[in-house]
Amino acid sequence: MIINTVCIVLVLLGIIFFVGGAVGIVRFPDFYTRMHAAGKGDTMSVFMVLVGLAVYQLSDFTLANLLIAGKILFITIFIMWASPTSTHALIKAGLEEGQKVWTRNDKKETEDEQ
Amino acid sequence: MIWQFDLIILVFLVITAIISLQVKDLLAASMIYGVYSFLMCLLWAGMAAVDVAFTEAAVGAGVSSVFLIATVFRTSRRSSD
Amino acid sequence: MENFFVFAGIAIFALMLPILYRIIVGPTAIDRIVAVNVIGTKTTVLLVIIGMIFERVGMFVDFALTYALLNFIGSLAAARFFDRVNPAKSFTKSEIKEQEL
Amino acid sequence: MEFFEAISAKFNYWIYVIIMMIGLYAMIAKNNMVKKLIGMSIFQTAIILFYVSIGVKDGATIPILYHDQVHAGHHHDDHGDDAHHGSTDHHDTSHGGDHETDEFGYPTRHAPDVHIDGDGFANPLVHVLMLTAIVVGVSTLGVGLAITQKLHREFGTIEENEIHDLIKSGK
Amino acid sequence: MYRISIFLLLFGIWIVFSGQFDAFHLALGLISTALVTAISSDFFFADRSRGTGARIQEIVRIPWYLSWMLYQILLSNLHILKLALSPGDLPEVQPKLVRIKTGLKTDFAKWFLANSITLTPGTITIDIEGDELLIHSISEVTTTGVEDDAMERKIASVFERGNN
Amino acid sequence: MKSLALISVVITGWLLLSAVGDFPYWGDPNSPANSYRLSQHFVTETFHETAVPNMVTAVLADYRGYDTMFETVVIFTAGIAIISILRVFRSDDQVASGQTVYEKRPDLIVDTTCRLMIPIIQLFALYVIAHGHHSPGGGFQGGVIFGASFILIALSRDLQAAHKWVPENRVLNLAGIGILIYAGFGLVAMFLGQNFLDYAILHKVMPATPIEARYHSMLGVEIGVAFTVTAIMYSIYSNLVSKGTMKEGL
Repeated sequence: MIINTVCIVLVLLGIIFFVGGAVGIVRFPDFYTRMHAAGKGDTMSVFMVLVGLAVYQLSDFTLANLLIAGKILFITIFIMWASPTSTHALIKAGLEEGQKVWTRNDKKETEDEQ
Repeated sequence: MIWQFDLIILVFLVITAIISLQVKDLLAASMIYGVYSFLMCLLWAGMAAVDVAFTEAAVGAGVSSVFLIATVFRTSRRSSD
Repeated sequence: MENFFVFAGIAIFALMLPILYRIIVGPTAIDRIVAVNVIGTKTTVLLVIIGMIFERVGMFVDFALTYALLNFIGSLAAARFFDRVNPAKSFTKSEIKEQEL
Repeated sequence: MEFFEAISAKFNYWIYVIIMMIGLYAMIAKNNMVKKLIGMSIFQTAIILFYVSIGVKDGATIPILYHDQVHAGHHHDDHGDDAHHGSTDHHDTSHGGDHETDEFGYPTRHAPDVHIDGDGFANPLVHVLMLTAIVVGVSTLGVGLAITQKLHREFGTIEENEIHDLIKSGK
Repeated sequence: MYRISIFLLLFGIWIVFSGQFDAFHLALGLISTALVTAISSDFFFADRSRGTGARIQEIVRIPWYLSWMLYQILLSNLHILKLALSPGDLPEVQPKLVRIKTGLKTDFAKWFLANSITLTPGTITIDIEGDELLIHSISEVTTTGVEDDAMERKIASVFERGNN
Repeated sequence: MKSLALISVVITGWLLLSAVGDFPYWGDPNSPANSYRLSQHFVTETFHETAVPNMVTAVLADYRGYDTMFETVVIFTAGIAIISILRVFRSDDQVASGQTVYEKRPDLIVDTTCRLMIPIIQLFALYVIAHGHHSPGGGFQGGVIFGASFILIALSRDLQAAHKWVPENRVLNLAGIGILIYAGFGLVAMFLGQNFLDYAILHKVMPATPIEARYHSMLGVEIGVAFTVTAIMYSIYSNLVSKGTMKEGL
C-alpha cells in the first residue's frame, strides 16, 4: 500500500515536470530557450516516472523483480547521460545554422520600430 | 490490447504521416518519419506484438532516419512539394 | 493500479500534443528536430508504462532500453548534418561578438 | 449510432486504409524522390499494421510464456523421473501418453506438465511474418536511397519533373 | 589491468541485463563480454596513465557528487516549470550568451563540467574549446549562478585532487 | 497529375473501405486468423516441441526457418545491390565530393559520450541476440543494434575511423559468413539424413537431446542472421553517407 502511494506520487510529480517541458516548448520565444525546455524538462520527469515504476516493481520483492528494477534504473541513467549530449549537439548545430539569439532588448527595439 | 492508447496513437499516426509528407524541408521530413516510427512501435507494443515492436524500435531509432539523413546530405535538402 | 497507469499514459499522450504543435508550425527545421527528440524520450517512458499495464515489464524494458541508447543517434546525425553543411566556426573566439552584445 | 459503432469496432482497419492511401498518394503524386520513398515506407507500415491487428486477441498477453510456466517445466524435469519411479501407477493414469520417448530413448515432449492456454497468448504467426518484413523494408529503403543518389549523380537533381525534362532535351 | 577491470565492469552490466543464472547463459555472457572487451575496450578510460589508487578515489567520490547533481537537476526543472508557467510575456526570460574560463585539465573532467552545466538550472553548454566554455543562459539568476565557480571546484575536488 | 492521383487513390481507398465490413471485429479471439489450426498449434505446442518460451523466435527460426533464411538472403542481396549501384572505385573521383575537403573539428563532449556508450550498446546487442529465446529479441534486432554501434562510431569520429575497425571487405565477408552459418545448420541436418533445416537430428553431433538440439541450433541460426544484418546495415550506411566513395562521411 505504501509502495503504491509512493509510486503514484512519483509518477504524478514526473507528469507535472513533463507539463513544464511541454508548455515551455510551445511558449518560449526562440530556439535556444525552447532547447532549455526540451533538454531539461525531460530529464527530471523521466527520472521521477521511471523511479516510481521501479519502486512499484519492487512491491513483490524477488531477485527477478530486483533486476528488472535495475534495468529500469539503467534506462534513466542512459537517458540522463545521452540527453545533455544531444542537447549540446543540437544547440551547437542551431548556432552554426545562424539562429538569432532572442533577447529582451531586441524585442523592445522591434516594438519601438513598429 | 489497450484500446485507449490504440485510439490515440492511430489518430497521431495519421497526423505525423501527413506532416512528414507535407514538410518542404527533407531533413525535417526524415526526422518526422522517425516520430511516425516511434508511434508505430508504441502501437505494436500495445497490441502485444513485442518482437515486431522491438524490431521497429531498433530500425526506426537506429538506422532508418540515419539513412534518410545521409541521402539528404548527399543530394539536396529542399523539396519542391 | 492498472487504471492509474492507463491514466498516466493518456496524460503523457496528451502532453505530446503541444510537441506535435511545435512539429507542425516549427519555424525552422531544427525546432522540429528538437521536438522529435523530446517525443523519443516520452516514447521510452510510455513503453515501460505499457509493460506495467501488461504486467510483463521484464519483456518491455528491453526495447525501452533500446530507445534510450539509440534515440541519441538520430539527433546526433542531424547535428552532424548542420556541422557539415555550414562551414566550421570557432564559437569561443570573437566571431559571434555581435550576438553576444 | 450504428455507423459509429461500425467505425469504432473496426477503427484499426479504417486507419490502415487511410494510412495506406496517404502512402500511395505520396508515391504517385509527390515530385521528390525522397518523399516518394518516405511514402513507400508509410505504405509498408500500413500493411504491417493490417497484419498485426488481425492477430490481436482481447485479453491475451504477449506471445512469451510466463516465467512460472518455464520454471515449472524445468522443475518437473529435475524431479520427474523420481516421481515416475516412486508412484508409477498414479503417474501413468494421470498423464497417459505424455512420457513417450523416441527410438533413442529421448523424451519427445519437453515439460509435459505445463499447460498452455491457447487463447491466453497473442497469435505469433503474424508477428513472425511481419518481423522480417521490417528489416527487409529498411534494406529496400536503402536500395531506393542508393538509386536516388545515383540519379543525383547523373542529373544533379532529385525532382522527377526536372529529370524528365533533362531526358527529353537529350541532357 | 585496465582490460580486466573493463571486463568485470561489463560483466556486471551483463548480469543486470540478463537475469538468467544457469550455466549456459552465464557462459554466453562470458563470451559476449570477452568479445566486447576485445573489440572495443579502447573506448573506455582514454587516459591510462593514472594509477589505481587515484581511480578508486575518483570512483568513491563520484556518487557523492552525483547526489548533489540530482538536487541541482530538481532545481533546474522547478526553474523551467516556473518560467514556463509564468503569466504574460515571460518577464523573467532574459537569454544571454556567457563565456567562462575553466581551470580543469583533463578531458573527462571538462566533459563532466559541460554536462553538469547543461543539466543545472537555466544553462546549456554550447561549445567547449580549450579551456573556454560558451554557455547560453536563460535568465538573470542563472547568469550570475554560472559565473560563480562552485561547481567547478566540486568537480576539481572529485577528479583532480590528486594532481594538485 | 495530382488530381488524377487523388482520384485513383480515393477510388482505391473506397474499394478497400467497402471491404472493411467483412473483417472480423478487432480483438476477436475466434477470428479466422486466430482460430486457424496452425496458429493454435504454434501457441500450445511450441514449448513442448522446442523448449523455447518465446514462440515468435521458435516459429521464426525453426518452423519457418526456410522463410527466414531467404529473408536474410534478401537483405544480403540488398547490400550487394547498393554496392553495385553506388560504389565508385576511382581514386580521383570528381563526381561525389563537390564540397571542399572537410576538416573535422573534434567535439569533446560528443566524442566522450560516444566513447562511453559504444561498448554498452555492443554488449546490449549481444544480450539481445543471446536472450532471444526468453525475452523479445533475436538476430534481426541484435544485428541492427550492433550495426548502429558502428554507425555511431562513424558519426562521432569519421568514416575512416570506423573503417579501421571494420574494413569494407571484411564487412562483406561477415555478411557472407552469416548466411553460410545459417545454411550450414541446414546442410548438416541434411547430411545426417533429415530434411534441410530440421534441427532435431543435430543431437547426433551435439551433446543434447533432440529437443535441446532444436533449442541450441536456433541460437546458432540467430547468430548467423545477426552477422549478416550487422554487416549489411553498416555497409548500407557507409555507402549512402559517402555517395559510394567511402570517404568523408557525415
